[in-house]
Amino acid sequence: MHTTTIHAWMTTIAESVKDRRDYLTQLDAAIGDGDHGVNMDRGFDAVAKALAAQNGAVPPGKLLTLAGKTLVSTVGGASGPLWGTAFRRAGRSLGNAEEFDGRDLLAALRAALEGVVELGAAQPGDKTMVDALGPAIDALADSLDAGEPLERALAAASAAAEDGARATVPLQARKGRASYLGERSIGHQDPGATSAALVMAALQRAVEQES
Amino acid sequence: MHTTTIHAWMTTIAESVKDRRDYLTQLDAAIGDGDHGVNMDRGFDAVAKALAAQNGAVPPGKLLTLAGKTLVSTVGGASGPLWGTAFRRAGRSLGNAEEFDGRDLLAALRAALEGVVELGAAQPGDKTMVDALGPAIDALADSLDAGEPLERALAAASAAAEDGARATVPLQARKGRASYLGERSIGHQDPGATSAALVMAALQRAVEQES
Amino acid sequence: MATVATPMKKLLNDPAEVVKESLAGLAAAHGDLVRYDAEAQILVRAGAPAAKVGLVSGGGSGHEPMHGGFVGVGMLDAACPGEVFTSPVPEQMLAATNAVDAGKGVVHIVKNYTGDVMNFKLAAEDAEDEGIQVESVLIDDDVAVQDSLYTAGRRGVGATVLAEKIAGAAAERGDDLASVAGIARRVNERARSYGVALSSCIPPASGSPIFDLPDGEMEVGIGIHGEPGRERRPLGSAGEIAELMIEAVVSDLAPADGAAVLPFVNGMGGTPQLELYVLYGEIERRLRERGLRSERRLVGSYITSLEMAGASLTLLELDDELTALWDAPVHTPALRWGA
Amino acid sequence: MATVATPMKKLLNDPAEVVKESLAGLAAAHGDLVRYDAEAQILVRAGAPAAKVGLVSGGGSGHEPMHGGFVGVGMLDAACPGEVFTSPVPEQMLAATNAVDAGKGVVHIVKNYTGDVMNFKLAAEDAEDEGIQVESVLIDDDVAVQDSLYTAGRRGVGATVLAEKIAGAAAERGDDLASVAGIARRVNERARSYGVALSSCIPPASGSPIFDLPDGEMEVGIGIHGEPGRERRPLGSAGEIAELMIEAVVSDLAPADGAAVLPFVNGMGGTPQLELYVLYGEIERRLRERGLRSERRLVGSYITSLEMAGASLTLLELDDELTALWDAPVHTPALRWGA
Ligand SMILES: Nc1ncnc2c1ncn2[C@@H]1O[C@H](COP(=O)(O)OP(=O)(O)O)[C@@H](O)[C@H]1O
Ligand SMILES: Nc1ncnc2c1ncn2[C@@H]1O[C@H](COP(=O)(O)OP(=O)(O)O)[C@@H](O)[C@H]1O
Ligand SMILES: [Mg+2]
Ligand SMILES: [Mg+2]
Ligand SMILES: [Mg+2]
Ligand SMILES: [Mg+2]
Repeated sequence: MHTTTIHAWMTTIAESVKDRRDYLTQLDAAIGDGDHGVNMDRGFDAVAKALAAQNGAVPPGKLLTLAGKTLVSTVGGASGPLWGTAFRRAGRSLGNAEEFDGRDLLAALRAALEGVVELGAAQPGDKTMVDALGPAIDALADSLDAGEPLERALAAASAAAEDGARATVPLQARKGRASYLGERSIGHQDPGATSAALVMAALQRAVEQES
Repeated sequence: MHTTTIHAWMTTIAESVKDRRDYLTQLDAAIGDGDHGVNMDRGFDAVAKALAAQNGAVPPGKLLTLAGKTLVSTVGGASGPLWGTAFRRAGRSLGNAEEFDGRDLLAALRAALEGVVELGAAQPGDKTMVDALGPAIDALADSLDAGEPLERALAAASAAAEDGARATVPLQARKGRASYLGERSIGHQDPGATSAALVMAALQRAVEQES
Repeated sequence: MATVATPMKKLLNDPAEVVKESLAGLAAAHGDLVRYDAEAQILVRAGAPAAKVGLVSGGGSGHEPMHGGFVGVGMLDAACPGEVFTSPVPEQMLAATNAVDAGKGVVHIVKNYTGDVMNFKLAAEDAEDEGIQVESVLIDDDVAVQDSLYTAGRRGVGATVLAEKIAGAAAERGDDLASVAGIARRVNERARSYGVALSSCIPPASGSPIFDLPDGEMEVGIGIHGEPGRERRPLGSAGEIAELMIEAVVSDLAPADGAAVLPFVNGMGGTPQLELYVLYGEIERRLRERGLRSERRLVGSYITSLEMAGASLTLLELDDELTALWDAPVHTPALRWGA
Repeated sequence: MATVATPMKKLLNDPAEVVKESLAGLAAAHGDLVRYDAEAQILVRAGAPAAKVGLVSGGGSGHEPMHGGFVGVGMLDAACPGEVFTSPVPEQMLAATNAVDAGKGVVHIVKNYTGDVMNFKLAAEDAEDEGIQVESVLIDDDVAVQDSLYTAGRRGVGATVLAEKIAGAAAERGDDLASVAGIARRVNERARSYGVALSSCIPPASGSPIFDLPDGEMEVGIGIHGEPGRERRPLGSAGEIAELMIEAVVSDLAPADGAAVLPFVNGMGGTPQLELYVLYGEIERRLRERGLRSERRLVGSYITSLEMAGASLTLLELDDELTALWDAPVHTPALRWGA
């Protein structure tokens, strides 16, 4: 996979976040402050523009770092620093290589998750984006270990993220605004986990297009 | 008629204004500021209390004057000074007499209307209480001239006040708050004319009880 | 918790007591500035009546901080608040006039509403019977209402706040009765207002909105009693609303070219400051484009209709004396500078 | 008039521009106090940076007058406002820190929300990389949220206003970085808050209320982002709500017997002053009954959730130094005395 894969990934995220903007905002209105869709849309819109301004020569890792910086400087809220850190760490993990394979991608996603946990200190089950990213990464690892082709592995990862997001519904939030609601946060799907699933689905589609 | 007639009149007004309080307020909300029912209720409630505190010896005219002063000092708004002046003038017209007859009553009501017009400068058709009081007094005069008994004459006066109030619906207000609405005041019944009709109906019932 | 009669979105005890309790709370919070006479239901400037012309205003409640929030040094000496949206009674006005008279006479600032005018008239008569000189100043700055035989005349709105501040400064510096009244009248003559509502408001006594205003619509040419305005229109942008307000007041006021003005952008109670300053920006820019110099300004919710969403513009054409009096120190619960 | 995207009860142009336009309007109205840096989207105290410790705060917009209305003499040197209810980004905070640093270091007043904390953390790291000393003070005074492993910790609410005023006075008198930060932390340690909502609010971006609250119900234990509170209850009377608030803050703060306190009775934006002073009266009386002396107070809508109806109580246990710093002159768009 190359720079073009990252371009495709980011533009696909931007599109699907824009499509689901109001849905994400509604989820956040229920247990947060009703801005998550707007935040993600503003951020990935800026990312798409920033990447479009780059010439093809930029290596994949640097593009991810740029995406992360752009998110930090345009999103704000909790998701800005978290997603920003995630993509910066992923970019650092890919380094300056012109190409990357499934294993590189897995390592990058692991680095991203580590960054999110370092900054936000969320445990699995705290009802955050971590509850979608974690299972997705595990599924990706398992599939690759089982020798499945990358497309299949990413499909599994995307499905796991999707399931992980849905699995946040019965949880009581322990991090972020939703935690202020205590038990009232139970019964609602976490907006950040939901957009994390969108990010993984976009990755799958981006890679499919490539091949 | 005696002091007891005035007592009965005022307490009957107090009761019917309380019953119609919300209705009067709704009428005022449509073309005014939604306080007319509350204003009239507060005022005649105070009048009933003030009169109850008087011993029987007080002549009818003095009771009306007391009612007027009480209205001025408890109602506020436009209706306070207007109704207050009306009853003060009516009281002055009855003077210190122990008794009064239909003609005295007519004269008192005329004095009341004059007071209202002096203070408020409303013309017939301006969509005010004048549009109920005016016709009522004319009807009373006609019936008395026609030699009808007082009860019948007051029934006619009450009906005329009722009709006069209803006839304010198509009018455009030229006085009071409703005039600020210009043409938008058309199509609504004037709250003050409506309570004026209640006052006349109460008079009729009070006199009936007596006889 | 059933102490509230009609369930509603109101923070109060008994709706019938809300005005009295609020006045007591204001006096408790600002005892250094105002004293509450519960029996007369008036707010009086703390301390002995200053040896100066007294300044009294009053009207229905529900417009807070007007008038009670303007009692203090350099503004009102007393305020007589009526029930919500109901003019006070003459007894209150008389008590306030007596409380502040220092032998130099008392100015009544009266907003032009039938009820206010009649009640203040009766009070002024009583005061004069008691040998107190009273000058009544009628405020009627609302250009939404034509002054004609077919109306009760223009309503008194935003100019009231400006007249109370400026005449208050004149009284504080020692002007005599005629001068204080004259300055208040000058403010009224040089000021015009226009208001727009984006929602109605909820009088405590009824507990329900006076009118319904669907999303996407606005009432233009409103007063300050939660009443509908002259006309209902599709909701405009802040820029369009600014243009509407400015056109209405400037065309009527017809200020001199390049005149110094004071735009008073007032929130009706329920409009967030975030939005009010957007409107202010639109207004100041348009005034500049018309060659008017905004040398002073006031932005905030100072004359309100309970929680009504909306705003009004009052434009005052300044002159050097009015500007100096505006800048003079004022220390009241709601307006304070230079002190 | 279709410039407004979603029809709603809002006075604005483009919802996406409302924050920027409002900041520009505020600067236009108060150019003597604040300067708006549109590129960095920050408000900075007018004039050259004073040779003193800088005081910077910021957070999501929609809480006006906080923070922009508190920039000026004796309070904040700069404010970085984010989008409505969204923490600003590190670049804004860094720009503000650079703008106010006079070589004596800069204090960041940070409300305890995940987003605010993370973004200020990144900004502080960048500022230190640039050689600017930064002290971050975390405000977490909301007793509705227990500080436990199971939450993001207490929210920062009303104590923020008091900390900005008092620490601002400390910076103005020349205290060093550690002292200014220490005083801000002392305010936070000695203050507790509790809030109640009678309605939700309408973020401009969505154009509809965050939640529905039927008449006759209230949300207790709310924050300042239009979010639901800890619990929904039948609407209480002003007295019952006052009791609820006082019990919550006093039991947690446990002030000394007969302590001097500052009750800050704050409106959430849509509650009329008429009602707010009813609540103040109920609160001051109850504090007295508990032997607490309300030696200072603040009553008004200073930290809001747009047009939300409701109120919060912040109780600060004073000491002589905090009282003196509270009384020190302040001159900002929203808070002014002694100047
Ligand atoms: N400490 C944390 N660790 C990981 N994710 C978090 C944390 N706090 C919040 N989040 C995620 O951020 C999401 C909310 O993002 P957003 O609404 O954009 O920011 P804010 O909460 O500041 O308004 C939550 O749904 C949750 O998934
Ligand atoms: N100038 C006037 N002359 C006679 N009646 C008037 C005049 N102005 C108002 N009214 C009457 O007063 C009524 C309104 O009374 P009310 O609502 O109690 O006072 P306010 O208008 O001050 O709220 C109107 O419906 C009208 O009948
Ligand atoms: Mg959010
Ligand atoms: Mg009325
Ligand atoms: Mg009225
Ligand atoms: Mg947010």
